[in-house]
Amino acid sequence: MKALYFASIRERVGRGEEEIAPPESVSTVAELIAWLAAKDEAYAHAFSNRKTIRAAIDKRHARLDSPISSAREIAFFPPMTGG
Amino acid sequence: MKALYFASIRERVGRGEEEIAPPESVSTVAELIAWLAAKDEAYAHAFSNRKTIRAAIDKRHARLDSPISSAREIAFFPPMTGG
Amino acid sequence: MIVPKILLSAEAFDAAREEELLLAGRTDVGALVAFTGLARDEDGALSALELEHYPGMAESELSAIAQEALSRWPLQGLTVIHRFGLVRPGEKIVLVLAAARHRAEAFAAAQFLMDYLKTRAPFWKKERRADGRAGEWVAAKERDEAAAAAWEPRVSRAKSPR
Amino acid sequence: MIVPKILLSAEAFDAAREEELLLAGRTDVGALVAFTGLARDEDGALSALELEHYPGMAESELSAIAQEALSRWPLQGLTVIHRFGLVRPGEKIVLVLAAARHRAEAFAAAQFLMDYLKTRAPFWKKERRADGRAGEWVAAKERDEAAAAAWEPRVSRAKSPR
Repeated sequence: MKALYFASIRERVGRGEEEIAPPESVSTVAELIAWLAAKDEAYAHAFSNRKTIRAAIDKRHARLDSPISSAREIAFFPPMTGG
Repeated sequence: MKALYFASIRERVGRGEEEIAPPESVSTVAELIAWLAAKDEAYAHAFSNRKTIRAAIDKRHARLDSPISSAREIAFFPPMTGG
Repeated sequence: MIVPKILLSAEAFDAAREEELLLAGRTDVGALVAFTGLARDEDGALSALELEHYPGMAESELSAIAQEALSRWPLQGLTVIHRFGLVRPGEKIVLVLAAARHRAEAFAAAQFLMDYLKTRAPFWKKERRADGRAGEWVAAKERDEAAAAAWEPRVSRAKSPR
Repeated sequence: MIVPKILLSAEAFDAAREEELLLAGRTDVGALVAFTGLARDEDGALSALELEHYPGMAESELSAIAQEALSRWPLQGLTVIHRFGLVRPGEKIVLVLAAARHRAEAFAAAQFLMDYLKTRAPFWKKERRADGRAGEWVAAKERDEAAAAAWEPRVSRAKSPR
């Protein structure tokens, strides 16, 4: 699946998007965040403050317990500050 | 003192303004309304629905019990419908 | 100190121009709420509205309401324009512009201003009918009184020492 | 049926033109509320805001919020325009136009739209400092979350059957 990163998370990860292939045991957004955070220092830093991480699955807001099995695109970003 | 009439009250009285000279016993807005209503049929009609009559003394909103002794100009009008 | 702009106009006014004037050269305004009230034709029944007003009191009452808004919220600019005379369907009757750093204050001030204007500013609308029959005076609405009353507690306190 | 106008723009937009488009030829609109959000320079500290967005989701989320507003209030027109990219102090970031017969609905819809947009539309602001030092990402505000949450009960009910 495709992972997208925005704003401060994008800057910390060091890229805006990438293909990821989490193992099947990773079934929810929260588990995917934990899996990404374990990749390296940069990801650990990007995903350090779990409470401020928002996610979207296929361009719709998702929750930490949302299943990711059918997702083609998962985005991670901090709380929004538009308007 | 000068009396001003607006909107439906103006139409019923038949004029927009006039000089009036109520007796000294007429000391409040409510008493002035009663005095005006007793003048003739047109005034009686104009001031028939006391609950919907608003008054202003010298261009400031007044109440039924507001004293009129120092008023130079008293206006009567229905509830406002601007905006 | 903010000086509100209060204007009565017998002619159509340029709302976009008023917004430009209020924002010109400023980089501290974060939120602008503009309320525009327009004349409706009620499905073609009306050809116009005649707006009667109490000259002198209309201006002073709008100024008093504007000052009350400024005392309640930290505004950066405030404009109130109201038509009088004949207003055709689709034309603007009233414009309120409220500028502030943040949106909550701008929204609250604009709503407060309209709620008070509706019940306190001496204007009266009479319908002019498209079929030529005599038009009626527009009736005041209970809900306008209720909307204004909802802002009252603060006013009562502010008024009592005077 | 009202089709809301949703637009993302990399360039400055013409708010007055948008209002004209929304009102053109209409004589049934009684109230128009326009909210404009502008970039502030924070007393000269900022030279610009960089607005990052999630292409695709930004449009669809704004559309979803607009549809929710249309389902809650009897609106006659609804326009939402949001900038992305570099926005200079004094420039407009967002415009919401809500038209209705009466003002209560127009005010409520515009406020709802902004409260939801702030917390749900995928945009992020980064400050560009005038002194050339690294700018910070703008922090989300507790009060924006609270403002959005205040509209929630109705949403929860609306969402549950889906």
